[in-house]
Amino acid sequence: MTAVELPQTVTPPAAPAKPAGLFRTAWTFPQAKVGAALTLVVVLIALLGPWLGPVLTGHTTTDFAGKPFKPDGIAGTDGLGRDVLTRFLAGGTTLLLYAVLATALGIVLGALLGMVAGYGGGRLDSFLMRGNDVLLSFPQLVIALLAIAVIGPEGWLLVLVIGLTHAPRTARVTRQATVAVRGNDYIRAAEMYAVPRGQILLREILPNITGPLMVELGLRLTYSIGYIASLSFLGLGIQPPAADWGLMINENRIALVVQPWGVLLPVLAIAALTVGTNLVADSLASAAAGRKREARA
Amino acid sequence: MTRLILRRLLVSLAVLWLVSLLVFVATLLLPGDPARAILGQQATPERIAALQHQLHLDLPVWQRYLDWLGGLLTGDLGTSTSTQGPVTALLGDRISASLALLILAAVLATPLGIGLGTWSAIRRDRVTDQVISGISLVIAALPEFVIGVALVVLLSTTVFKIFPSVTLTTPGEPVWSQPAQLVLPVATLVLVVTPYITRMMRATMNEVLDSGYVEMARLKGMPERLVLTRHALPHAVGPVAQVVALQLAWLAGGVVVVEFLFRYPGIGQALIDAVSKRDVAVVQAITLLIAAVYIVVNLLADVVGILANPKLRTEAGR
Amino acid sequence: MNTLEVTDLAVRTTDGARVLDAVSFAVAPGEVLALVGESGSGKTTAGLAALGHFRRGLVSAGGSVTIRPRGGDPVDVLTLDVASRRRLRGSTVAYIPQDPALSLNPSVRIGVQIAEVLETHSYPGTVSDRVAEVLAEVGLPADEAALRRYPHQLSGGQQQRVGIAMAFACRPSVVVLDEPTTGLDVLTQALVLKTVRELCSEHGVAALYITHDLAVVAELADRVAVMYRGDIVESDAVERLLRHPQHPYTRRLLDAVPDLDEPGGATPPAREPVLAAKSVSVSYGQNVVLRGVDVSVAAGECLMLLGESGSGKTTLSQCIAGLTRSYSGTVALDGTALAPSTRRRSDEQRRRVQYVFQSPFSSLNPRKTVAQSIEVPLMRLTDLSRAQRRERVGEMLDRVRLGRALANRLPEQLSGGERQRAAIARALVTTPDVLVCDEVTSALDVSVQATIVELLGELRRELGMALLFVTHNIALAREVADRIAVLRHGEIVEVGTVDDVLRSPSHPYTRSLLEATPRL
Amino acid sequence: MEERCRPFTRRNFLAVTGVALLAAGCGSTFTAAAPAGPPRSGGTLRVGVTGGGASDTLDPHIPATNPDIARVINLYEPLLVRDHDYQLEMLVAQSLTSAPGARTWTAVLRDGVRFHDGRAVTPADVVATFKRILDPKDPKSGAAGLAMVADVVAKGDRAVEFRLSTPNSGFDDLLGQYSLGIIPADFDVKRPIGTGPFKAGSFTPGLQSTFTRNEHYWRPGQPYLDELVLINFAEDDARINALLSSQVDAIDQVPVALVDVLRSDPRMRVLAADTGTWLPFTMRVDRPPFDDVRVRQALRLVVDREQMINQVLSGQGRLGNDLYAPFDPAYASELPQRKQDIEAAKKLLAEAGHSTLDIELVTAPVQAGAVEAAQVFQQQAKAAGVNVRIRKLDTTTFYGENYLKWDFAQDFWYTRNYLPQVAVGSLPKSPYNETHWQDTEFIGLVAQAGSTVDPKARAELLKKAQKIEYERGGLIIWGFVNQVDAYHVHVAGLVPDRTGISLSGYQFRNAWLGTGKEA
Repeated sequence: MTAVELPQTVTPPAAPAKPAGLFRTAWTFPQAKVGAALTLVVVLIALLGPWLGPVLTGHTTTDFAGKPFKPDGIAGTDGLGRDVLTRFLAGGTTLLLYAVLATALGIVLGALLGMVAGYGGGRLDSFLMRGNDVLLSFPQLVIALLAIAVIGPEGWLLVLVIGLTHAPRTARVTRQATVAVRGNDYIRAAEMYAVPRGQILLREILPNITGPLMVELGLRLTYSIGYIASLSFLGLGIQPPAADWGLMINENRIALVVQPWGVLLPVLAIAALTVGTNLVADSLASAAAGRKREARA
Repeated sequence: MTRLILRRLLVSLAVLWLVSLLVFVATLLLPGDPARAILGQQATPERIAALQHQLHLDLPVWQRYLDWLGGLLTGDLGTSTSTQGPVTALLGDRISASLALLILAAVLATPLGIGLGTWSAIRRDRVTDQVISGISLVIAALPEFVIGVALVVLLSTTVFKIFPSVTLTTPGEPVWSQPAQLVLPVATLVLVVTPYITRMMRATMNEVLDSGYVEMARLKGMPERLVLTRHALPHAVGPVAQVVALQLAWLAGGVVVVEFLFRYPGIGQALIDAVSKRDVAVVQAITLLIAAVYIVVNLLADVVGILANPKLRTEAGR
Repeated sequence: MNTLEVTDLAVRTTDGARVLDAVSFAVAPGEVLALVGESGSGKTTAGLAALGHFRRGLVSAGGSVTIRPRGGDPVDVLTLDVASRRRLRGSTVAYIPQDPALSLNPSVRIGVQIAEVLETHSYPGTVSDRVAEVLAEVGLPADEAALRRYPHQLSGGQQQRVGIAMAFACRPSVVVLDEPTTGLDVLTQALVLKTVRELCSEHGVAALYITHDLAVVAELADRVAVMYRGDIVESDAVERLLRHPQHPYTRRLLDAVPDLDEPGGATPPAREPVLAAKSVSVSYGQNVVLRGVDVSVAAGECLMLLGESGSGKTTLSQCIAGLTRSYSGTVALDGTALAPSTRRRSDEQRRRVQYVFQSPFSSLNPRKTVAQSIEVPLMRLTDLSRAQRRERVGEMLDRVRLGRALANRLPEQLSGGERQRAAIARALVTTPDVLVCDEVTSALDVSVQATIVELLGELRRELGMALLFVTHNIALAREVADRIAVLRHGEIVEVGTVDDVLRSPSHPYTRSLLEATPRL
Repeated sequence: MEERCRPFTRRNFLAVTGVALLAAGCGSTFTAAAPAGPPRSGGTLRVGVTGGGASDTLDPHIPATNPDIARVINLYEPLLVRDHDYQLEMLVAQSLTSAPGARTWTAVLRDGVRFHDGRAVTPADVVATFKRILDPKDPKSGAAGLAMVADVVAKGDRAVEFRLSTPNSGFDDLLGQYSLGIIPADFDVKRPIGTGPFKAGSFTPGLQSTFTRNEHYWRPGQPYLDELVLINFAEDDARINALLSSQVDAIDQVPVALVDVLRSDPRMRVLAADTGTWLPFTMRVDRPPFDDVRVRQALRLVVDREQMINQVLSGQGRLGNDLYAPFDPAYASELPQRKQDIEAAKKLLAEAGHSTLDIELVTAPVQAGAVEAAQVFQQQAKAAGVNVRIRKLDTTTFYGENYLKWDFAQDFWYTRNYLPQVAVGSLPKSPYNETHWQDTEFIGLVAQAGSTVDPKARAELLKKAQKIEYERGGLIIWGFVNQVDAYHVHVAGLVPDRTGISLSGYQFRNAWLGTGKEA
């Protein structure tokens, strides 16, 4: 039986070493561009705001610019007559910082927990997952309130509680992704070569679950921003007299009829930020799903 | 199948017990002595001792837990340090008020979400689908209070002045005696939950519509309407029930912010007051209540999931 | 007069890529036309076009599909509007799906799913009688209990028969069968083909049989049309096409089909077994998978481990490779027993026993280049320096005829065959003494299958390693193996040289397997 | 029917069905005419009142929170009271005359004044009233001010004689307090009976109380209203929104920063009045670091009073000079107006050994502007190196068991003349001495002033007493608040009131409802 030479199915042209990365594919989706733009604008405001504010308005966040709730000046004054625009420009930094820290804590802890449970399997898996169920039976906000009730509204507590309550949710997603990957033969091949478990986790499994992890990162960031801003809005997050978007909304909503800017500016900023990060997360999800469908075809 | 459901029930009970343990321990482990935190400036030694006694802080830990758990089961949720009265009195009709909000939101959001999701799945990749998906993607990202404030600005204080943005109840009368007050809180909750149900329904329906048996049904010449009702929809019930349950449970958390925003006299507002007054007994009770709602709703979703799946339904007692 | 006539059918994707290009074929009543082609040749798209159905992302770009139903005037399906196309489907033109498990609605009883077709096309007679009648025709029990069962309570073969019953319920004029037997084992496949054959000739139904397996075509079809990348390159009566293939592609396909009757190569002299498994048994909970299996392979020799799915052949191969947690009995390498789990074996033992997995799509880490994947065993099991390893990998790539150019490519950029070659390169880079191949060809197209089998043969002779070739396809016996061991429900029922087993099989199960395997 | 045009009583809403009607609103351009002509009787007036909490009470003699005061003024009537222009006006008493030497005062009861249950007021009831107020075991809030009353004796069927231990020419002023309502001898708090224009209806502490018209009221034709409803509001925005959404007809204490919010709505009327109401910061002179007079004086120098009035009251207020009772003729206006002086404050603090100072200021929304004042003070104190931590409580906790025990907190007082205010808040036995002020020289001066009849001599003594408080008192009084209330245009009969008590001194007997609102 000799194989007759036929026009060989030409192997695909030499594609670049790395195929379009997750981000490049995600970038092709329209919502990624919109999302990135929105997020960028708000992040710039949050980071540059504190220096830009006094330069632009000539007021600091605490001095008195005029009579309370007066719409004069660019964005008018708040309940104590402080300049709304300056406080708005300075109001994003802590929110952004706490959100990013909480997300990082949640993702790292969650990914580790998820991978160990997913790859470990058996008793370890069911033990971790049962523990997870207990943590998941609380809305994140309620656990945060419980902690604040006992310790009091502290900055570090916000980051810790929101971060820790992210972990079980991220763990569940990571575990699902890990279990899907663990079924592949290249994992069993690595086991056959007695590659240490730690290396299998980091070298073989982690690179293959970056898709779902990125999506999870985008989602957790969106939720972190939402929860921290909500806690400040409830008066239990960042405390007065600090300038913070969530707090400003609560302080100024009494004079909504006459001086809406104290509420509208922070509301628009938080909305833009959460929508922005969510759009980016969604485009990452479509990219990750897209790539996976391709691989399976 | 009944054994499957029984086992799921046991798991829920175990989780609920673990949750109660977690709530109790959380308040112990965390640093800071509640009595001193409450008394603050005026913490003279004898006042602390008196308050500690009142909060049973002087008993050994496990005994306090058993007392607390015992109280829980018999409906005595301990005494609130701020009102000196029993917690149950404080919660009383607030629970029915919050339940009313939850049920109204669920009754509106679920069919709306499922309808929009199915409609955009059927119209896949056409204008309606893109519009619905786009909007639900944007709204899903917004935190509850942003949506709430937007509604207040739109419908209550600035653009239109139609609905009250504050709930005022004459005591003794249920909240829904003045329905105009419920419109904005319920609208906010519906807007918070519907996007998730819509997106999940759309994803499930897309998956079902791409399935082999739907293609087979079409190739058998069945009209599209029959294909949808007999083959496609039954399969979407299981997963969607899960999401709807998850969202309703999530509502239990979201209600806290909405009640604060609209001054709605429910357990959410009571929780915020209790937290700002550091009234730990009330916080424990409400946290546990919300967690219980969370677990029960998840249990119901799983049961619906099992019933909707014929394989599990037919396996007697596996 | 032909019942189904497809002329110059053209189909392209929504963004313009060409899928089918001027495809023409015809089927007379009672005749079976086989549409043969490899995956991606567009045969399924052509088949579905007969029902006027185009999957998501495909759109018809010309040509006509005329159907002349029994006692009805001919009609071009592509010109019909949606409603009238729908009336045709299931009554005049029927479709039998490839994977019955996916196509039957798991939450609807089978009786109802069959009755649906009749009700939709307002069948004149009493529906329940016709349902019972057609079930009997396909050899399924038609009693009340059977009708009330759910798809998951039936075996693969039974589910496929329900599919066939659904198709023939309204006595269609044309039936399109889309590779109905791929998922089934050889015995069930033979029964299903016989049923389809009888029903078509009995009711004068024109059948369009889509498949990639030429052997099946010889058994079933009257005429054959060979499809290659969207075109029909050749179509003729079965006997003429099989004996005098005109088009080079057809010839290539025919050559790739393993031939059972051709005399094999010389059998090497019996030598000391390098690998011997003694009374190996494995059970998960109460179901026993392996019952005291004894098998051995000598250096340079290839033993084919033959068995249906569920016979325990993969479990046995994994015991040898050390991937199962625990088993009783021993696996000895040159006499010394190996620890059950690979982690407790020595590097040397791990180096000497290598394993190639079934699916090329999941055996290579998608995020590592081919070179990086092949280098892993070298790093773990040998102490070669980086440069030596790099050289060894390059050498191995040439050896499996992949070429060094593909070294830093990702698996996604390679075809199925190339990926399997890379996997083989990884297994052989440490020059093992024993190579275990678990169904390495079953996921590949017939033509690619041949190249892999040929490669393994060359490497075995050249490197002199022992080869344990695990498969369910007995036809490959002559191509690759010296001896065959037949495994059934965890027991070796027969062992012997290829000639002995193929010519005079001693065990009845082997005999039935041989008869059921279609031959050219 | 646009919900906003007319208030949404439950009955109207049930008559209206369907959301469409809700949406068909009439714009806010509806110009409502103020009711004119003779007062019409009938209708229910719903009033939103600030503060209040679980400790609310119907007891006539211990009103603390605003809702308590509003209830007491409408249920009970003292012998005499300060009217809208802060002049003394006879109520249950026809006349009050003092014998020469101001040691015995005789009050003649007005004819025709009857209790809610119809019984006429007798001298015995008056004696019983004062016996309850001065009860040594449970002294009521008015007791301290009437310490000099030795005996109250009924004289005939229409007169009552007050025999004082020491002569007091200002006794009529001391009797003119709203917390001295006349009650029947057999009074029981659970079934409150008084001579006020309204009878008690339902009462839920911390939430709401309702009252019905007293048909036996001695003033002809009054009160015009059938029913009065007082609703508690702890949060400012809830009160404002309740008015804007017409769930109440009038509210007291509009946060001055929101005056424009209400002026921008044509359906609303704003009622502003210069008053003697003041919102002091109270420092306990017996607790460190405030026990050092230099610290107290330093903190008094830290406050920028002009800025406080602008930022907290949006300009609606008058400068304070750490002294109360601005309308009292004996007010020590000659003392120099204290101004912010950060350097001097730092010097004093350094001398006292506190170059940097950490203190906790306890605040609560007891009165409009209270919490804002605390936040502005926090900001102003930073300049002097004083770090103020604000602990915001709700009104129930603020007035809970720790009220009057906070080291550094706030409080609110209505207009009073000097001596009655000292009696209630600056003497060791005063019921509300937040600063625990106990200065022997000060007490001596006040006692002496109390018994000097000659007004000029007494004024001299009071000025010396005020100088002591000015130099080492525990109160920081930065200003006097213009009382601002608001009500729907269809409410009539409310006039500005200088006593500082909102909504024309909570005297709803004059209020009536114009055409805009049906019963």
